Amino acid sequence: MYSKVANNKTDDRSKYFFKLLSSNMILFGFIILCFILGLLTNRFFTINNWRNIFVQSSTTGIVAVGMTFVIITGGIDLSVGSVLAFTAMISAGMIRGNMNPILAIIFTLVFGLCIGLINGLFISKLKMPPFIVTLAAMSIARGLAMVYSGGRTIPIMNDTYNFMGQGYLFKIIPIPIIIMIIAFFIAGYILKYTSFGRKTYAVGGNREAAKFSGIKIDNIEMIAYSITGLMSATAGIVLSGRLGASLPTSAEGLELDAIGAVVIGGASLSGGKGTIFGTFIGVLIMSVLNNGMNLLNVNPFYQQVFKGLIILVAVLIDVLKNRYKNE
Amino acid sequence: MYSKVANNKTDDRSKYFFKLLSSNMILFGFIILCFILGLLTNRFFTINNWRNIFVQSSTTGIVAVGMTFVIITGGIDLSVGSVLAFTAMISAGMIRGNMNPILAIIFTLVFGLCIGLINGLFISKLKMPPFIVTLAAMSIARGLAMVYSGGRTIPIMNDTYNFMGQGYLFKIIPIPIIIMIIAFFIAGYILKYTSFGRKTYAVGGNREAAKFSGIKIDNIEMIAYSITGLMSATAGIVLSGRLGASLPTSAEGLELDAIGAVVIGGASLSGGKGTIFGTFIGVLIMSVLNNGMNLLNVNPFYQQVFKGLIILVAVLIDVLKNRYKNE
Amino acid sequence: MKILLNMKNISKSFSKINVLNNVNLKIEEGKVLGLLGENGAGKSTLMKILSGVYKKDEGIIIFEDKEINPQNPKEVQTLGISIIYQELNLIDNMSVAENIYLGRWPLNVYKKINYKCLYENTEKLLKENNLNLNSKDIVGNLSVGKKQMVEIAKAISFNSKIILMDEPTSALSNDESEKLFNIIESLKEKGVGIVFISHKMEEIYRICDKVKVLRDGKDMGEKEINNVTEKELIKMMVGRDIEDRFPKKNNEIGETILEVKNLTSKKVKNISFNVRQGEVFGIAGLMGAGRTETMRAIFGIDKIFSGEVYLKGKKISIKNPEIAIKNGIGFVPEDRKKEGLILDFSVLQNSVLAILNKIKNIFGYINHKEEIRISNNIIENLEVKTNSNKQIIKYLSGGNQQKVIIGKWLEIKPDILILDDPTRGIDVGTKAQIYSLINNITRKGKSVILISSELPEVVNMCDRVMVMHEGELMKVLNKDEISQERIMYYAIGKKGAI
Amino acid sequence: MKKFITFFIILSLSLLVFSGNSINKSRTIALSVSSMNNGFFVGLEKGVRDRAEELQINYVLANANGSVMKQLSDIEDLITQNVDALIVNALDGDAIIPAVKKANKAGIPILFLDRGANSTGMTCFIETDNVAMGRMAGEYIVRKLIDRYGKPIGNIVELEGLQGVTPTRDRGKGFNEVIEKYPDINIIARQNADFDQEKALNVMQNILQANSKIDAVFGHNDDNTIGAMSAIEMSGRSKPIDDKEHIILVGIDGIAQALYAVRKEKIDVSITQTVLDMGKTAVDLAIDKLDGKFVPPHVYTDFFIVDKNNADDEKLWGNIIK
Ligand SMILES: Nc1ncnc2c1ncn2[C@@H]1O[C@H](COP(=O)(O)OP(=O)(O)OP(=O)(O)O)[C@@H](O)[C@H]1O
Ligand SMILES: Nc1ncnc2c1ncn2[C@@H]1O[C@H](COP(=O)(O)OP(=O)(O)OP(=O)(O)O)[C@@H](O)[C@H]1O
Ligand SMILES: [Mg+2]
Ligand SMILES: [Mg+2]
Repeated sequence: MYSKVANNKTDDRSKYFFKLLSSNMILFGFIILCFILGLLTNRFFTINNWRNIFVQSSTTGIVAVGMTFVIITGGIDLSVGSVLAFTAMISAGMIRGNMNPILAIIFTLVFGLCIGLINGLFISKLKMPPFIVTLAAMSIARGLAMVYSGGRTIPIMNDTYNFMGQGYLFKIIPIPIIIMIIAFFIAGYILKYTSFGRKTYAVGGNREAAKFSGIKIDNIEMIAYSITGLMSATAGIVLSGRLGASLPTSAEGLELDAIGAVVIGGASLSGGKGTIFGTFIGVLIMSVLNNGMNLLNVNPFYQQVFKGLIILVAVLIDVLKNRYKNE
Repeated sequence: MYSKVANNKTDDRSKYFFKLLSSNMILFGFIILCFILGLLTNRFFTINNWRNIFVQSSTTGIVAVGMTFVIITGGIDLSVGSVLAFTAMISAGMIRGNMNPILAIIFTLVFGLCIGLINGLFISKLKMPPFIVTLAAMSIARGLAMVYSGGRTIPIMNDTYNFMGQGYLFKIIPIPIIIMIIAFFIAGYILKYTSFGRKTYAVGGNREAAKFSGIKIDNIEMIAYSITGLMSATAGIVLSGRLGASLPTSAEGLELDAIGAVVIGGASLSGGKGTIFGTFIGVLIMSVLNNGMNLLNVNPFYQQVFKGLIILVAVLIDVLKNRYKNE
Repeated sequence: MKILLNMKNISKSFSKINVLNNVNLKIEEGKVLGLLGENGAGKSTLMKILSGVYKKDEGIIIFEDKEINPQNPKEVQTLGISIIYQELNLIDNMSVAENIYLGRWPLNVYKKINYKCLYENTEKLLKENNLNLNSKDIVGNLSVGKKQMVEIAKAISFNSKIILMDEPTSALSNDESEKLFNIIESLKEKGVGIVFISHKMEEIYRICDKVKVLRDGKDMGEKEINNVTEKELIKMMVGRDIEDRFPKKNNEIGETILEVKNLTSKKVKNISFNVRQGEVFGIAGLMGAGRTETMRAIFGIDKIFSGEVYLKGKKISIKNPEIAIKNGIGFVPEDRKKEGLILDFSVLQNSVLAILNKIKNIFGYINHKEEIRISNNIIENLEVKTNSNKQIIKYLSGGNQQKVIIGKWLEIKPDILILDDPTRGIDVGTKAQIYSLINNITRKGKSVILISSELPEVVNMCDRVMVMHEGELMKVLNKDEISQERIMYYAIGKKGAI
Repeated sequence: MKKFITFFIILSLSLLVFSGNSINKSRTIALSVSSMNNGFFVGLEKGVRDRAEELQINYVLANANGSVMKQLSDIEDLITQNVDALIVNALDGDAIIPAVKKANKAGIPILFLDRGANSTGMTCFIETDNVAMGRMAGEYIVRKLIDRYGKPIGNIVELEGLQGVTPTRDRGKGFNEVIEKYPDINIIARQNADFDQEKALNVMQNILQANSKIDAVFGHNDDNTIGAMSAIEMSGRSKPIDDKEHIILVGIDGIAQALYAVRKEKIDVSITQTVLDMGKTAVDLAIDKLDGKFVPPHVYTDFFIVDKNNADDEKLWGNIIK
């Protein structure tokens, strides 16, 4: 049975929103979370606070964009945090060596892409398990970041470079937000509308069938891991710009946050599923949680407990609703 | 083609060994690794050193036993490290409260099992993604460990309890080794020879088929996660006994080590594959690597780099050989 | 005659779309009931309701005079009803024996699986039913046909009172089907009631006692098989007459387009043949003859160890399917679930998967209008039964899934289209449709390579037939040499002329 | 005869000299460090290594990388290697006790650096008094608040370090001991920032959002304080150091980045430890122990406030290790 044609545009729009909500309960969970936080503290719904939330999402968000591609192919990338630290370290080194900051940024991005490509080569050409390859890469990149820095923080005293983390567009929108939003838009576009995006889903959905349809699985995988490498390097530049320094310990444990965000957003680790919009909500849920608990000055020991519980509940809403639909 | 019947027993045995080697290249990689380390330092092949290696494997090893079950069902358990810390904290609390140590140990094991069971319930009954459930559990259990201890280490001054970590059987074999070996044997037996074990493979191999054959997937999953919880608690007792203290920060990042060991041992994160023997070798590879690099006094920064590289090579041997076999 | 099971007024809808509407079904002791209907008529759904996979919306099921309400497969199994599902449900990493007794392995007193007993039981079961399987083989390494035999053995092993068989023969060759019929006959003697679903009319007449026909989820009534002609049955199913099961061909055969010389791969040795323009080139052989493997090698999926492939006289090296597609070769694979479909994709997304590179612009943007056009085209031309092109393909009936796959390959407009058992699980009406499609292709001077296990299909459709046996080419038969006898003669490995 | 005696004296002297050297050359000192991912630990290690090189002693390093399990394993492996003395920078005072016992049993002297063991059996414990540093930070802030308001009132933020480790506990303890004495000084937010700059930055941003009036921030180490500093700058609430609304920033350790910020007047002070000296002292005491000399059981090393007046001092470890 098909629904009748809507009478007018506003009706249409509200229906669209309703459909979005009901098809995406995680968004619903997110809105409820925000609502509750808004009730608990009037500082929550302020422009300033949301600017904070978005800026604080930027590192995980940018990395999660890359992770979405990899997870849709059915893979995983554990090396993101280490690659972030390593690339940020390299760029800090170049800045210290008085390299032109723009050049340094470009070089760093290319460098991150190459690390991702190497991961992808091992995984697609040598058919090694992504978990192992990226676990090894995680260890290696972190080690190299340590070796390169001697375990020390490298301060970055370059305003152009630090603009990437601390600057503003039109004096109000922080650059990290801009970069994150652009990344989400481009990735969303690619996944939804392009041939590469469709192939990414196909590879994760059914490798054999994708192969029979003339899709070069190897290439798709290599590109997916390269994107993740590139995004890690981007996040590295943003983070080190924000801190005005590169730390060898940057972004430890980021992999779990990023994967978590992607999976909360509805992707499945067995591949073929997931959306950029879902990832975006997943990232925001995490940031809003941290932010809200800071605003409420929740005892730090309990913060972890609440964080776990709320993630559980948010995903539970999603799961129960899908269940209900299928009955 | 079947090999001819061997003439005598020794021949048979050497053939068996050879078959084991060629069917299990990761074992081959492990032996080569040991061989090289033996050449590089004569302290490597001493009883004392191997006792160290095994004791050092015990925590990861015991947890990896549980993880093997979960991974074979196609799941994952990120909460092991936190559950270890939390259960060890509870048992330290009970010891401090002058509870009988045997009772405390039993209670702790049951407690760990229950945490695993709760994970399992969420995953099997509510059909939530294992990654999310155990990520949440990881956060919650760690938080509770912090809350319970107020962020402090709780020393354990009870010889019976600490015997679990520091004691010896016949004055030569450390108890942690005994516990680990027993765990490996029982788990190996279960997976290979019992109906539950084979059902575990069936669930991971093809859920639909398992369901259509009347296998109660829910139960298998619940038991698998309960086993992991139980093993985490066991490892918690061994570790806290070894350290004579429970730390709220114990075993951070253990999940990646344990999963890594299982996957290095040949399991696949998509389920249906993996053996206890493989996991055992996986665990040993990691410990031997750490031990060997310590003995060789490798610069700690480079240790991470080498560790990554060697894991990569070890698994590569396995992968290439399978590839060769299939051509 | 004793009625074992009675389904009354069964109705079922999926997300408001009615799939079964007041259907009745009686299973009698020692009788075989044929269940007929077009693709998507609701046959499998009815069986799945009975086996506890789906829950019925309305109606009652009476089994042995008691009403039952199946909730899960296990419950139904214990009642004594077993089922062979339309799609394979096996654990690839386990042995044949372990699969047959999945979850019901014999245990010794220590709860240890008694493997000796397991393998003995299996050997016995296989022998008794004359099934040619090795109990210790790993199922993942078997061909589809053999896997199907495992499913059959499994269904029998329950010693059930009722066995439901949802297209058990679609992956079997005549030989193996005949074995299954022998098994069914002995089951009948034991008083087992059987439901048998098939799209092959010969089989229905060969084995069934009664037939029940479904059309669009509606009950079209039951007939004694002896009182009804094939034509009448088809009319009940389709609602109209089908003139010719094999439509007339009028193709002109031209130059050689594909030439294969001494091809050797993992599973096949020294294969040489050529395919000409406008020709239907058949490949026949028993299960495991290596027909699929030959085509996999040509399509760039398996590695070619030695030998050459010439396309339009030019030597080409096809390293992967993409190159094959670029060279105008299409391939409808034999295992649709594993190799043909992305189950979570919609009909639309599956339709354009092989043609993505042609409908995107330089930025990789997929032309959405074109997508819609192509998928609607397929739905219309092949009469795919789906509520829209947005429907997720896993919810289509098996036959309709197959139509989408064929449609997807027709859309790349191939010079050579390889069809590996394309009519498996396809209803009579659609089969005729597919045959006309094949004729359409050849009429335009394009070529078709048709792998088939159905001899009538081979005899009627092919211009030449290559017969294979255990990875080797036995004989290429010309048009005037093609006969069922000759094909079988070479297929079982005999040499020389007859 | 005389010649013979001279020859004998020279011979024995040279033997003495050589043997002195060769004693040291055949000696091996091992350092087990809790982690090496922070300037502080890098400084400790450098202090030990430089002194060992100076004395021509073999030197072995193991990095526990934040894991108590690995630290115990490391020490077991070092005992297997028969090192002559162990210097340990313990991750946890209780969890290290079995290692102490093992070293004692093997007869290897075990000295502790910066973080000790909660047991007997330590040959010596060289540390900076964390409680005292926390207290010093508290007193500094109180003094500044009195300067500003004429009496001890104000709102303070405490950014805690990694949960569950000694420095976090002890610094917090010393700090709060002082603050609790002034009922009108409120700790309006106490959040943990894991000794991590990014975390500190995010947490502080949120705290700034929640609180419109903040007078001072105490970071449990310099990373926390630097993160807080960045957050304040980004929020546009950073004021010159002598401004009434300036948020007073105090950190601990004296790492290079903090000294730089002190010079730029972006943070007020860092309480520096004398990290290199700590390492050097540990080696000297280990040698003393091996030579059979007296070694005191507990040695406190120096700490002091670095503000813009002395931030340029080249002898500060933070200016040596960059
Ligand atoms: N799980 C499901 N969700 C939605 N629709 C479904 C589902 N399963 C089946 N259908 C729809 O129900 C109808 C009947 O399907 P069914 O599989 O019973 O057909 P069938 O008679 O077995 O056909 P075939 O001969 O092709 O196997 C089809 O139109 C199909 O699209
Ligand atoms: N993955 C595999 N590993 C090992 N052997 C295999 C594998 N796949 C197929 N085989 C074997 O290869 C042979 C040929 O395969 P297959 O049965 O697909 O040939 P076919 O002629 O296409 O038969 P059909 O299409 O009728 O099933 C068979 O003996 C089969 O058992
Ligand atoms: Mg069907
Ligand atoms: Mg085939």
